[in-house]
Amino acid sequence: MKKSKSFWAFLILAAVVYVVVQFFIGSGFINIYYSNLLITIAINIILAVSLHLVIGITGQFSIGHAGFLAVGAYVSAIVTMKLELPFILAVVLGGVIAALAGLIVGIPTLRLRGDYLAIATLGFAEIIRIALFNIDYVGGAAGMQVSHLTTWTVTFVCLVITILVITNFTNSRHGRACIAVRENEIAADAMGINTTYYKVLAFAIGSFFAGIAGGLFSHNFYIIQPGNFGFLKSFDILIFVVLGGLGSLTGSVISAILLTVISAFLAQYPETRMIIYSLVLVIVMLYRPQGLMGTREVTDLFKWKPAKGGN
Amino acid sequence: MALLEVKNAGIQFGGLKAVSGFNMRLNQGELVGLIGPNGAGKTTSFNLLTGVYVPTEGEIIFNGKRLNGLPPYKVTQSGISRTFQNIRLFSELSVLDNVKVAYHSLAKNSILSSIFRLPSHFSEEKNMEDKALEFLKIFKLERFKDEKAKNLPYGQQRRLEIARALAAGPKLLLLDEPAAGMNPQETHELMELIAFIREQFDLTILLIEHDMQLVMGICERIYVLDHGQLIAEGTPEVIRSHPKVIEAYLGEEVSDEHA
Amino acid sequence: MDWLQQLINGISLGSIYALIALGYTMVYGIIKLINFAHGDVFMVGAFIGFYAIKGWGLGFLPALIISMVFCAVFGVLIERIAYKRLRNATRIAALITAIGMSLLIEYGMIYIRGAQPEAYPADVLPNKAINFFGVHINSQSLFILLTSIILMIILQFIVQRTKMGKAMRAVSLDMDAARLMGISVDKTISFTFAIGSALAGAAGVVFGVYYTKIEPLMGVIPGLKAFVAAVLGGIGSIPGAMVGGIFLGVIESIVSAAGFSLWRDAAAFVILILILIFRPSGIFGKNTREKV
Amino acid sequence: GCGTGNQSASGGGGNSDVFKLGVNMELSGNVASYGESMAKGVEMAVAEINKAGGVEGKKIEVIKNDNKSEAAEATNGIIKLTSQDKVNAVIGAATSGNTVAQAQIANDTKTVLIAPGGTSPTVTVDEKGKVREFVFRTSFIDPFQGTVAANFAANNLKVKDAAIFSDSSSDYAKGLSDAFKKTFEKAGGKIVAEESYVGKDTDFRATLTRIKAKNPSFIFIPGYYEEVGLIVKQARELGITAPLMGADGWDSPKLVDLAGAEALNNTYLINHYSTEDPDQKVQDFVKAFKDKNNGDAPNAFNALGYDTVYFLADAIKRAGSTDSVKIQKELAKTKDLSLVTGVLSIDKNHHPIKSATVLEYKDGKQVFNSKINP
Amino acid sequence: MLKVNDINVFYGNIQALKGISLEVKEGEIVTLIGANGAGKSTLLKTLSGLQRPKSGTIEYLGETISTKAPQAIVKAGISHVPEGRRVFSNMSVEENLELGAYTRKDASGIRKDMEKVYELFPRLLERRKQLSGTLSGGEQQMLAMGRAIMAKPKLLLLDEPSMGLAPLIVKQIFNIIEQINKEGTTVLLVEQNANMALSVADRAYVIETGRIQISGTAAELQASEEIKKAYLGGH
Ligand SMILES: Nc1ncnc2c1ncn2[C@@H]1O[C@H](COP(=O)(O)OP(=O)(O)OP(=O)(O)O)[C@@H](O)[C@H]1O
Ligand SMILES: Nc1ncnc2c1ncn2[C@@H]1O[C@H](COP(=O)(O)OP(=O)(O)OP(=O)(O)O)[C@@H](O)[C@H]1O
Ligand SMILES: [Mg+2]
Ligand SMILES: [Mg+2]
Repeated sequence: MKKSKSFWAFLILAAVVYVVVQFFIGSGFINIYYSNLLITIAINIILAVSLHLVIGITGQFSIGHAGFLAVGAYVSAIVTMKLELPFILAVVLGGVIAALAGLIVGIPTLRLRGDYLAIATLGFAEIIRIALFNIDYVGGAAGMQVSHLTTWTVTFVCLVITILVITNFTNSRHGRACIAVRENEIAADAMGINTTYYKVLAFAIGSFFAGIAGGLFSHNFYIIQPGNFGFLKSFDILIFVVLGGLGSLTGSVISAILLTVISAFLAQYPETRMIIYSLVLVIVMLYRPQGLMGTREVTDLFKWKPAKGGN
Repeated sequence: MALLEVKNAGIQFGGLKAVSGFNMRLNQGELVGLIGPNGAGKTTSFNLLTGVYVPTEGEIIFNGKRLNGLPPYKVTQSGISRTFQNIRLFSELSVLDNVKVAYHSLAKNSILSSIFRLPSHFSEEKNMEDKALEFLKIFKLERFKDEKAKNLPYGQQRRLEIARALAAGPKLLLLDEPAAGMNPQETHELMELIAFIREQFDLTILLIEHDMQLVMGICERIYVLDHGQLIAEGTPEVIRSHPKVIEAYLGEEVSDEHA
Repeated sequence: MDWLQQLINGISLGSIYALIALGYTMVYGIIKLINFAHGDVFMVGAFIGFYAIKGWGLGFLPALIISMVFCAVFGVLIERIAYKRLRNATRIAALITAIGMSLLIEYGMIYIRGAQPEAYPADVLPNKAINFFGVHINSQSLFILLTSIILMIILQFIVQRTKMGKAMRAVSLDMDAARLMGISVDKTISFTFAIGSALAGAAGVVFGVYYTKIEPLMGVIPGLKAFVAAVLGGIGSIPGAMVGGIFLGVIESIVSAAGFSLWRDAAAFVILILILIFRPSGIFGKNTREKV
Repeated sequence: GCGTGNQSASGGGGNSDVFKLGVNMELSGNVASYGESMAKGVEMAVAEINKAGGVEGKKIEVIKNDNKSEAAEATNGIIKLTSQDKVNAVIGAATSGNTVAQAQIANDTKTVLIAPGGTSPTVTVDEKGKVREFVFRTSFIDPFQGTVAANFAANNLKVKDAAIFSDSSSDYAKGLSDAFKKTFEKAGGKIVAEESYVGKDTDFRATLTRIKAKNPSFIFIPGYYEEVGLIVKQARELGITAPLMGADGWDSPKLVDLAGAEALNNTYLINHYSTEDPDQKVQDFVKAFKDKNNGDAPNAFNALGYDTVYFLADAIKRAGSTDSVKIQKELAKTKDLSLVTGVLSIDKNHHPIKSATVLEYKDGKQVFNSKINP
Repeated sequence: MLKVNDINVFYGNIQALKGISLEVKEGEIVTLIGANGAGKSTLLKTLSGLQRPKSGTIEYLGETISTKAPQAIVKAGISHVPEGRRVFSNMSVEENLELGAYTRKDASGIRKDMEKVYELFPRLLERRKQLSGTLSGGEQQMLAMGRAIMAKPKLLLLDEPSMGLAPLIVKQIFNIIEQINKEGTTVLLVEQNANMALSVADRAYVIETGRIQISGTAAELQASEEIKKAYLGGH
């Protein structure tokens, strides 16, 4: 029952955040720069949370998430720009096709483990990127020009849905099955859990939301090119998840926010930007290898804890 | 009718015949031991029974159903569950959640019901929680229920693993060296626990163990493997004095050593 | 005759991958870390060699040695600073650190000297085209192939036969148990990084001589390819790295030769994935399925 | 990060005493070396102009933004420059895609955006054929160079068959090769092989071997010097002796280092200018650049970045104001402006009209071959 | 020979050893018994340098070793056979034995000791070239002990050598322990199997949740009712 209480708390909090931000945007208090930054942050959170489900919850070491972002971005761009269908439909279709791509990628590769899985997922993402590169219909290297349709409202709704779905999934027997796979695949199997099914499922759900993020992404930035979805992009998403703390959803959210803001802030110092960014990365990992939040959630911090067991 | 029937089962790894021509019959409600020297193929035969390995020969019939080639999770769902020689708990999960996981395949609510938080989600979750707590009580683990499994003392971890295996609702329970790393006193308590759960849950139990006190003390029948082959089968008395078993496994003076 | 030419093209490309992959595989073998910074050590090696040749007017061999020594020290430093603390952390934390180090080296280099490329002088090594029934074999490519084969043999010898090699293998299998044998784990890991990085440095110089162009981001793609090569061959295996590298080079050449040069990298990845699916630990890798 | 305080009041507005020039370039990431080169040119020009008193009595202040060679970051960058830094104009980016990513915002916020390198026609004209009012560029557009190359091959070199080997990862090369193909075929030539490579590659031997098998008597290689240098070298090593030709992407002193002087014999390139050009403007630029960069000669990207600032400064001067609407009007009217990279006029599509120079490499030196007017 | 004075050992915040003191004299077999998680393995790890005591000292042959690195401790003559055997699974039996002698330089001495190990464990001779990961549990235990003997230790630390082994093998292992001891090696033996351990040991310590509870000669402990009840499963 406590779960459902936090569910409503979350919804109310989300509504409040939305109303406040919307008010500030409407009143011009938040200018286009900040509202755009908010949208970018929200998209990054969606990406982080979707990968969190795959890596943090299910323990599948996927480092090719940008591939699904690309699928979502391109599919949705095709839907609005070529088929001239509504934006919302485009975003949803982007997610659905990305989820399909997730299935296609996941079924053969999720038999692999650890680093082998990592390199295979990275390979798949590269294959997707190279394919886009070679398809003239979507503009090849030059990319596709996309109308600006992404709004704060749509992005925020998508963000809330993503977090809700993934939290609800995680806090259910299905999510527990995924965690069991992460903790010990052999034992999970022996407990009657169809491990392949759950791995692929988590992968597909993760890809779905990456695809949603893709739709929002492409309609926020005027042009998409295959080059934007290389492995460095995948690493960026991976970094959100790991830096936040593997297994902690709020951790991924926090680190997605922090890193997006830091990165935006550093853009004006081009000479040292990447040096600072990489130093932050290395130093955080050296001094907090478990990530900012470890496996805990922010909500845990507020819970009264019996005196037992420190951190 | 036998609950489990293994006919001529075997498996080969490369050139090595880890188990071959293995025959076994377990009747409903029996408590049977499986012993043999290290590397004899005991754990491997458990792996054959539970679908971790697919037998390269022979067949396994459980409850009238052929198990060959079924993946482990289906074997578990059809009523065989196990513990592992090297403990395999979900170490980051709480003790309670460890047991809840085992209920997974007994619950019915769909993914969508969980995502949309439909009533069936709540009722199934509640049901799982209640049952899991019941189990923890039986195993005297309820005071640890929110502790991470990895923080439990070793002996409790072994118990939790058995609790978890039971929660999956098996008819046949396979225990792989449940007493390993326990001192004689703890082993003794474990024996009582095994006897108790057999009664309570109407189980059939097959266990691997090197601790002869335990094996001889509670098993009704014993199978002995050596080099992947069955060398003896019978009651503890028969096994204790079986020359082949003494030669391969027990060593000379075991019969006159009393604890 | 074309296919023969293409095969030769592929082998010389592959030998460079192999040279980088050897270091990758060694480091991975011992601490199971995908050392993304390896490609950047390769880049640094290329630049050191360049400055040695162009700035100090040294010949190929001294430049090679200077670069190898520098990279060895550099590699050890990276390990000491960034990876050592993380030995007991999760693999993924170490991976992120490696990504961070990689970016740091790349952009540190750009900060120091800018992003523009540099060209190795053309006359470092004799470059005679040997014409063999219409097939052009570049004397340099023969040289590269030879270098990587020799280095592979030396490495294989070190790892399999010497005491240090045994210590390396022991550390890679079980660090604590290795300590109990009286092996200094830190020294052994440093030694491995030194060798792996020296190899990367050598690859950098050889690359510079063969391909002329070097730039601060030059390590990214070859680094990734070399990693793919190492995985193809079975990561951790020294002959595997060699075979994986050559194999990858030849595949890329064949795909390009067939007119699909734009799909070349995709083809490489497809083959990688297929191999992983059917031989999950690569061509030479041991199948280390967890024993239940 | 930056506080969300209300900066709109203090952010500079229209009439401060500096002219804020945003530079939204590829300063890290894949094509950082091009963006960096252009930024270098921009800064050099700005320093000169400031030394001479600035524009309309205002010093130019450069505010750089790194777009990481990514379109999304380019959009974020121009949003930041226009809404946070309140720049008066923006220069960027090196590639067409990253310029397109900024174009809409520039237009919406009525901020002049000039691309030193975005050579695709779509930079200044949107997909519906409408001119983006506030967007300009300094370099000539792709089709023009492709046409020039084809005509040169067909008329001057009198070749009948040609191969194209282009950089598929850049829309620049794609635009050039399309135009080349069209013109060359119209002139009665035959394209015997069309191959491409991926930017950042280093080994082109496999594809070159394929091209060699077709035995073309001319190879057109639109692309950037970083790869072209290696392509030329490897082509010669494989025994390809046919004349090779490229466009302004070739221009860099590094090309000679990369390919080797000998390999470059019998190759041609189209360029905005030649560092060998005795023209005073050019020589001053080359000298000044060398002084600043310990002897390194400028490449085409440096020159384009440099010219872009003068292109802008000229319009400001004519407008007599730093008001961006006025600047925009004057930019559009630019005619026969003499710059390092040639004499520039702007047409109704905001495409620059510039004459092109065909140069030939002889023993590592660019030698003037012919001048081609649009 | 070995003197442990009041050591405290922590894993992060968890204190595993709380003021442990004990002594091992030259030529003895001393056994350490206690339940799971009592801290037996931790104590051995601390002795061999894998774990550092936060306070307290360890003296060995009159020298303080509690600050030394494991390799120095091995050189000084302490060999540790860790819990769970920890053989180098991808290496052959022979290579494992060679690694045991890693700190030694006397090639002929090493060869002689190798022969001695093969004599003690003829099974290992048969399997010289086999990868040790494919050995059975008992064989691995023999290998682990053989590997430790290769370091020519004066003091051998054994952590639960009987764990998971068949009764026959357990007996063999204990015979070998006695034999090694007779040949002059001092042994500190950690065991769950208290019956067996006490039957070969001279003296024993009982350790409970990080503290020494009882100590005495093996015979005394074997006779104690309390011990019988708690550790020997007497009923
Ligand atoms: N996956 C595998 N690949 C290769 N060989 C295997 C594999 N699994 C088991 N074996 C081999 O099969 C034989 C039987 O092993 P198993 O683990 O069944 O022994 P066991 O009887 O359980 O011994 P113990 O009492 O020591 O646990 C051993 O020789 C083992 O090395
Ligand atoms: N690496 C570790 N990190 C944290 N705690 C540890 C670690 N190793 C051991 N402990 C804890 O220290 C205590 C002592 O453990 P130790 O392994 O020394 O016990 P033991 O007596 O050897 O038990 P066993 O019979 O199970 O081998 C236990 O509470 C254990 O949980
Ligand atoms: Mg077993
Ligand atoms: Mg222990």
